[in-house]
Amino acid sequence: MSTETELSTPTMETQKPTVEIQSAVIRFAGDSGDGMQLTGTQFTNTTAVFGNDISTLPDFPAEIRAPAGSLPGVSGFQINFGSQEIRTPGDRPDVLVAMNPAALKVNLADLVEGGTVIVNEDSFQASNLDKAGYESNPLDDGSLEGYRVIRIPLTTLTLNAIKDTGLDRKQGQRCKNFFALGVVYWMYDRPLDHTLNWIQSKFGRNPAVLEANTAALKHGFNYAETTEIFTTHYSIRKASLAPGKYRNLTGNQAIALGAVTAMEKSGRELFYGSYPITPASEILQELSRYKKFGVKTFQAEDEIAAIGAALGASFAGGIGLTGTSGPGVALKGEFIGLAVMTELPLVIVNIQRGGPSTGLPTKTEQSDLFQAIYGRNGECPVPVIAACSPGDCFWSVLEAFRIAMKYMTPVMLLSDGYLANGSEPWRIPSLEDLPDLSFPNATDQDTFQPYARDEKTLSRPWAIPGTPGLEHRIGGLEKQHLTGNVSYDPQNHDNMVRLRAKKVAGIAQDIPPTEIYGDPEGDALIVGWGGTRGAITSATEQLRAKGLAVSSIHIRHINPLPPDLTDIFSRFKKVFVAEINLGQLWTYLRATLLLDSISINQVRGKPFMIQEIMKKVEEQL
Amino acid sequence: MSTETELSTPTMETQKPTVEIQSAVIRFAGDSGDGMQLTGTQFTNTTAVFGNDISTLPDFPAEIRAPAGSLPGVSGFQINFGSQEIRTPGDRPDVLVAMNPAALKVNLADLVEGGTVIVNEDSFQASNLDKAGYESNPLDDGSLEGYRVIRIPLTTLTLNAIKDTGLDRKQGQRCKNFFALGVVYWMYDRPLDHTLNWIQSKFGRNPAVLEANTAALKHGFNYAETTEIFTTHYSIRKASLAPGKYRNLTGNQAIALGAVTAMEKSGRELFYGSYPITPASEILQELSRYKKFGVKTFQAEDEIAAIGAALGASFAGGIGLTGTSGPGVALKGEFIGLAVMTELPLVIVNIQRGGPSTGLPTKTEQSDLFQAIYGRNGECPVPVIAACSPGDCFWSVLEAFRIAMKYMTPVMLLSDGYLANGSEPWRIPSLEDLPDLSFPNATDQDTFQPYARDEKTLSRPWAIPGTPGLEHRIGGLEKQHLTGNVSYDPQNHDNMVRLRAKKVAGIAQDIPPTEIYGDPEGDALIVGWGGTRGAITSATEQLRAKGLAVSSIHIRHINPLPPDLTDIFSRFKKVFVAEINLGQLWTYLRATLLLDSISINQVRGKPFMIQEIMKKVEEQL
Amino acid sequence: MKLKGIQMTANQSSEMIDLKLDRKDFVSDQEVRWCPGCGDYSILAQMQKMVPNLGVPRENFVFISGIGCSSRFPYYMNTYGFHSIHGRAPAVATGVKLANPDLKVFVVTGDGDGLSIGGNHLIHAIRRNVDLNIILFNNRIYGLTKGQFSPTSEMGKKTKSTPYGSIDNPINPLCVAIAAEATFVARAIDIDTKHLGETLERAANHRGTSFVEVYQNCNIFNDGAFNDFTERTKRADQVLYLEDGKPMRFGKDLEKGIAIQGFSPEVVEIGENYSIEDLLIHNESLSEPTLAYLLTRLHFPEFPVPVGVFRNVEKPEYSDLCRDQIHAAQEKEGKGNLEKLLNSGDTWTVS
Amino acid sequence: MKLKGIQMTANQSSEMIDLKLDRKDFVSDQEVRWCPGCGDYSILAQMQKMVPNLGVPRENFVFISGIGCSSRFPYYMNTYGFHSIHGRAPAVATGVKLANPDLKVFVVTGDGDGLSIGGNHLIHAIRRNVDLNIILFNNRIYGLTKGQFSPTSEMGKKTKSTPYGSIDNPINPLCVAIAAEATFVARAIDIDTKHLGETLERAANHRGTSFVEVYQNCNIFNDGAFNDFTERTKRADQVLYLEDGKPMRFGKDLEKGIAIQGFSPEVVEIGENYSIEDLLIHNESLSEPTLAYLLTRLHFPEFPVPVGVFRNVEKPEYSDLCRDQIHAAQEKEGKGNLEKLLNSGDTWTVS
Ligand SMILES: Cc1ncc(C[n+]2csc(CCOP(=O)(O)OP(=O)(O)O)c2C)c(N)n1
Ligand SMILES: Cc1ncc(C[n+]2csc(CCOP(=O)(O)OP(=O)(O)O)c2C)c(N)n1
Ligand code: SF4
Ligand code: SF4
Ligand SMILES: [Mg+2]
Ligand SMILES: [Mg+2]
Repeated sequence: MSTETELSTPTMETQKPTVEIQSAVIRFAGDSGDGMQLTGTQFTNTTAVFGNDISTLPDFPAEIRAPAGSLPGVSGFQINFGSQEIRTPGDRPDVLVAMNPAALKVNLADLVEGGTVIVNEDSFQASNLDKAGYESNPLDDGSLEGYRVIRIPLTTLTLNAIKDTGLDRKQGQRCKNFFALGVVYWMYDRPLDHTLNWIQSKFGRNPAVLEANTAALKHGFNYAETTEIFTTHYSIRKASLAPGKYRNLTGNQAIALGAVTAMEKSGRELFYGSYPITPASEILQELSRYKKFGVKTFQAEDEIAAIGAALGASFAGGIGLTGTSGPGVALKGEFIGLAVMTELPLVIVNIQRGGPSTGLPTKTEQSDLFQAIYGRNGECPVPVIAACSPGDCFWSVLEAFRIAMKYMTPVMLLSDGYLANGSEPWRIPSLEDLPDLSFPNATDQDTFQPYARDEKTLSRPWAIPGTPGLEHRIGGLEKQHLTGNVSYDPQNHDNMVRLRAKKVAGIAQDIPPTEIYGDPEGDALIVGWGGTRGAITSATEQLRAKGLAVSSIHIRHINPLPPDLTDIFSRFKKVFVAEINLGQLWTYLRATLLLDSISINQVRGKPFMIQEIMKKVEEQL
Repeated sequence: MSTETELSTPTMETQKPTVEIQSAVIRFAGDSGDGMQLTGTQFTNTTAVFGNDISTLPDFPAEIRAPAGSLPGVSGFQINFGSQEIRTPGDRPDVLVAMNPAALKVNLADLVEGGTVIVNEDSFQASNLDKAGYESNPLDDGSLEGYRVIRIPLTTLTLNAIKDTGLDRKQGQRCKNFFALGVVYWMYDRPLDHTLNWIQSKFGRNPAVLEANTAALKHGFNYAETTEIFTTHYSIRKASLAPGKYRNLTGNQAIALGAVTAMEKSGRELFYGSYPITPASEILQELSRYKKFGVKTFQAEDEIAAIGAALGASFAGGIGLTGTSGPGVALKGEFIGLAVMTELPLVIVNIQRGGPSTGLPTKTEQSDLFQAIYGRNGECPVPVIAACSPGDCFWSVLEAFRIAMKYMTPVMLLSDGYLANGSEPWRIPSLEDLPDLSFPNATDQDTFQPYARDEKTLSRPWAIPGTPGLEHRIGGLEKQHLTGNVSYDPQNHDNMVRLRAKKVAGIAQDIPPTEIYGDPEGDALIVGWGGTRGAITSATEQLRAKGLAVSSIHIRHINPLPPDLTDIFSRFKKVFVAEINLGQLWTYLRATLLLDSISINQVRGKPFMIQEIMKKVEEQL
Repeated sequence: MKLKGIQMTANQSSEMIDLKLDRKDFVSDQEVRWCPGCGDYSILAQMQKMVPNLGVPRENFVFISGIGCSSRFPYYMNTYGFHSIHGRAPAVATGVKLANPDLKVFVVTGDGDGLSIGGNHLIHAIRRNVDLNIILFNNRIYGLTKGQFSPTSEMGKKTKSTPYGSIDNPINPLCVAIAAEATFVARAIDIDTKHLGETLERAANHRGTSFVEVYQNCNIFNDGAFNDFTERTKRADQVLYLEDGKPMRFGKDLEKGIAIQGFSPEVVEIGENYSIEDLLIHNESLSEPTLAYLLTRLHFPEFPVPVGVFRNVEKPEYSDLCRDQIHAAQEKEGKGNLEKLLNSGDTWTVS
Repeated sequence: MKLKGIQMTANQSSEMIDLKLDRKDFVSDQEVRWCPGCGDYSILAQMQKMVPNLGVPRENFVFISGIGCSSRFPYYMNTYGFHSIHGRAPAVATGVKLANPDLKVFVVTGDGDGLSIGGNHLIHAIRRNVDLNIILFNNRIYGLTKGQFSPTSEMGKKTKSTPYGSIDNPINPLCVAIAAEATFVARAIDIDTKHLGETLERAANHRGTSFVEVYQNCNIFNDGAFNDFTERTKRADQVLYLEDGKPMRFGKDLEKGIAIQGFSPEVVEIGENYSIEDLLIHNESLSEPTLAYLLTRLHFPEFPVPVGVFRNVEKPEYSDLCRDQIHAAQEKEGKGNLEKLLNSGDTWTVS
């Protein structure tokens, strides 16, 4: 830590009273240039290490940097943290930190009634108000009545705090997010050391910036402690998470970790072919850092080449992985078909975002389910699974590889923008807890037939180039059963189409019984998939707390579906299917199980609010 | 006609007795180099002009030219013709013309019991038998017992017939298909003049070939008349088709004609962007001949560019059309999404073929229905319609353009390999019978808003570049209601997603009541879509003839579905859905209407046999 | 096939008319959303300033783009515009131009959009010589997706997706354009505004595909990528302004030049050993593009960076050829008659 | 980034060992299904004859293709093979090579497969210098889809899809390869079998992407496309066989040659006005490709058609770079440890 600073490190023993609460939701919002994602991440990590359960939701604009002060330029980061299980980033923030008028304008409506707004008073001058479309200053015109408004001249105070560091005004101003963070740390009784360490390691080579950020953070904390604005601060006990070692992970980080794990557990080299696209790019960026593991990453010229190279790598004996979002999957369909025909292991990750077309590229959505299940020419069955929380992305990618290798098939893994960027504490598994990944390795020259099948899994053998005596040719034309030669025989085609379908349907044998949250029977069952699990479970919990006979299940295996669903559905009077689209799982369940259910849906580029789900269910009970 | 020939043109008054029959099915089969497609087409046209109803099924190999004499090199052409309504190319041929052993081997199993085989005796020597995998000569080893076998030394006779024309043996041999055609013309009492005229116009500039083909045809006819092999020939009366002028059309020709018609009836220029692919290439080839109509055809660098250019043309005020088959559609998904977001009129034709992947490129299948309805990222509704006979392709493309322009939307039109290459007599409509195609043309500068909507259709206005004062920008990002500006507003997105869905759902208002073949209620309803109509209707007819209470309907509008389906289904005890895939419409009807029905399916790259459908229905009644 | 020469089109003849348009007529009502300091602003400004000079009515302009920071360009031009999908703008633009050859069609693309996912469409538009004005904003980075390397990024470059340095050999956009038989190829620099404006104008006046690479600074993810030669003080010594028919000279006092030895260009000082006569003379309109190709191979810092028009030749334009073919068919065969068409082929009547 | 020189790989060092493979070891059990007389047969025969010379064990060969008549090639080679999808073979091959750099990877493609739908993948594989041997069968037509024009078809060509003649300017595959920074570029003729075999062998021995265009007759849909210069009797006068370090001579008695005037090549007669010393000397390994580029511009019938190796230079190979980067990281940082990785970052323990 910088020795030049003369500030004393604040201790946790402050003078003001502390009120204990169970959880809180904070949203940091400001201009894209204000560093809100960084601020949010710092708060998250501090809170995670402190021991609370957390869930986060970053929310950033599609433009790199919209004009400063404009509404489209607002960037936000929400965190829900508490001493009990936290499953969503929170419906509505208790505290809104608004660095400028635009941030206030965009976010105020979400704040709980009576919530706290912390604003950077300095930024509420005419030009900014104008850019945000305010006709008068909301700090003065009474429009914030009903909220607790804390006006802090953040810019001025920050500039004061850093005046000895040698930074000029422009550079100095940039530290105001740390000042704000200091204030919020005080409010929630968080230690500063995690962030101080981070500043140290990040800016170690730039002493002036190091010192300035350190000073801003500490001054912020001290300002809150000293001034009269704040009377109490809040403490939130550590959460009672399952014992173990934890770290905080976003969904995309989890996918990268899971993929490296799959490589280590299968002994096959990981090849990641990808083309940058929001919100999947971080997977490429993460994996490209794991050179020492021997991970090969390939930034291809487009999504087609990305999956093509991954499939080539699988043919050559690696495990091919390709990640993208919906528009990228649109380009990969033809290659997925080839992977189905050639029966090679391949995992395709779709980090769903708002569609159709370019849609809302930085927002979350669950509207690529149809595409995942049905979006190819011909009878082209592909197993589909969906991750349900940031940390679960790790387990899902392992499961995807397990299926891909055991059944020799491409597998589609669905995540979404919310999971990808959101984070939660993740219990680090020990290596022994991880499944081994096995595959039907062809070795015997004498008996080898490229399209002979394992009796149980129906998978064909994987014969890897470089193996003497197993030379063979595959491709996209229909294959003759056993030999794998090209065959135009009508009956063979009919057989092969059914065999491929049967192989994928047979994966159901591996699916564990569906876990039911709540009682195994009742008045209503809420069904979900993907990133909505937290919201659905919380809604169920709260509905049950009201005395309603509601349970919920979350479907991870989408194709094939778990075999026990029909049985479960039959035990509930009504079934609700909640999802962020116009009812795609709902439709699919009708199609596959003839299930008559009620769709709960919204397509606003945002996760569900718990209240939304509750309301829809209550209306119909 | 050549004056040098000394043969007399055979007259229709032959000496042998004539037996009148109602219909017959003939299959011409030979090596790819034997000209079987040409032979079949000649027979078809002669028969069509003669006045029978007909239906044809060409069937050719995926290889350009597999090794001469090999099984994969066999090319076939089947025609069903009769004096009553003919709806399919026939389940099984009554007569098989086999030009070599391979053709016999591949096709014999399809022949009706007791059917006639006409073989080119000359080709049954060791080398050819070997290539076809015969261990002994089937003409001699008794394996053709149960058939009427007519052995003709076609090669020898043809060489005799053409010896005065100056052609050498190799060239001369090529005429043997005309000799065979002459024989079959005699058998079915057909006039030669249509084919003679054709030979004349085709080979007019090459007198030796002209004369040789003419001679071969006439000699064939005379041979049949003269020799003792044939005792009777058959006559089939003219069919009682609806009055009008007719021509014979394949499905792909019909699409081209329909597209030109759409252009003339809408007053908008037709732009066809495509990339060659089986079985859609003929549409490009046909349309490229219509320069004098002002049709613009663009052979793009790939399917993506093809649809991109078509969409660009639509933006610029033309009517964009793009055609391909399943693997091509796989590449067009992203652009279809853009068309949905920009709400421009565009028709995408998919001539379905055997899948998945490259699959069986020259065979027919109906397995791209899922892709058509669901195969895009995001909530991306696209109207889907399907043509149900070769001639209906004309009407379907008109309907597709009608919807595309009225509702400002991309439309997917499904055809298949069977419709594309098969043909039937088509009643030529008079211009007045054709619908006018209208569209919401933006003209008024003062009120123009790019995303304002017509109240009834919900379509936005088409503002065409070059129009002063209507300058505006569109694209793939979510649009603000009315203004069309980019909008990241959550609620606007939800609204727009629902508006687009509602617009497409609203097309149902235009769908006429579903026609029921048979009674409006009963024990069983067979439901079909696309190219299976003929087989389903015939099966229904024959089941009814057996006294079963079976009816059938055929769905042309697939998204949205006709509004009266649920009502119709409720009037039948059982509903069957027959299709050439693993049950895609069946699944879709479950999903949309919660319909519990029975799937009849096969995936053999071939149309249904009437018997197949009948058997499946009877089993369950 | 007979290829007709280039025709006077509606656009070209209207150049005579003063349409009284000026820069602000081309400023749309949309707020510009690039990062402050981004090189894109300057290109936009030059474009808005230049287009009124073309004598084309505003409603005949269409700007088409793919996806990327640069591809948001059409929103800011008060013309018809289409922000399409990633890499595919040349395809959309080809359709627009073929459907209505009277439109003045611009394509705005980036180094990722145009050379990575869209490389093939670019090449094919160029080889067909469709009358498009393609402006490729080359910032040697993926801006919109926040900083991955692009096909023009230097080997060894550390970016978000290559923390150990890129191992991909970069591609030279102008080489590719020339290999695709481009009829007009040029290069300009975002901050050299006057030259940029002139280059854009010359490109716009070329009938056929014109391809302009603009070095554009992305001050967020690849700041200063071109500073070594684009900074005002360095330009004279590090940039070679190509001028048709003129010897290739550069330097503050034009004291240096490019000479050639066999196929190897070299930088020479004019003075004792070399005179102006020894220098290469630029010739834009050589029918064979070898000289233009050679110029694209002058790499900084061994050579100054050539900017300006590398190649500018006349060849039949695609939408003209398409239209001509239709007219020729109509002249020869008569205009199409639908009734006749429907009734063509072998027909028979049932009564 | 440090780029290591080209390494001796398993393949290269095994060249010393005689694996006792011969032609028939590379003939698969699949019946060859091209039209009788198709030029593809000859290329297949030369390939089967050549590969045993490479000293590579049979199981290390992989043939990858797209879709087209030519793309059925892998079925006939008794090696590992992948008949992928249209245009995408270079992408698949790149994945194969990266996953296992010891494999000897061939890409077989056609003028449609490689230059139309697949043009971009081709360029990007070439610019990365992935060790692929790309053989492009150029028959100037789409064979498999029965006769539409291709990107190499001549302007004005009448085909099934252009009954009034094509209006598309053809593309020159070698120009495109060179523009994509190719390290090895060659051309051969299907029926000039000896030269074809030699060219394929040189290509196969190049580490990095080698790109060979083979003029291939499609006797069904474009018969005789190259007859004017490929027929045995015409070759001496109409074909220029490039030989490294040698003057460019041709003609029955080598009486003609190629000289250069400025940037314009010309055909000269050796004799009174010109001597052999005046002729251009071929040099495959110039680091700048301008000469190779110029040679690709020699068009028949003004010039003889150059065949042989146009360019052959050494540059770091992609899969080597990829492997080296991994090794360097492992040397510097130690091999990856999964347990450590999972436990990295900020962690805390709940007990
Ligand atoms: C099919 C598809 N793949 C990927 C993306 C993500 N994407 C958007 S822009 C872009 C690259 C932008 O780079 P460039 O073209 O150089 O433009 P710049 O932002 O630098 O101006 C990428 C990869 C996308 N929108 N669509
Ligand atoms: C996505 C897709 N589009 C189109 C096709 C149809 N197709 C197959 S091969 C081919 C072109 C073949 O031409 P070329 O590459 O020159 O090979 P050739 O047959 O001449 O050897 C086309 C268009 C396809 N198989 N897949
Ligand atoms: S990210 Fe770079 S290219 Fe994009 S707007 Fe910002 S400065 Fe410009
Ligand atoms: S169509 Fe042409 S290229 Fe294809 S196999 Fe036949 S001759 Fe060869
Ligand atoms: Mg860029
Ligand atoms: Mg070809």
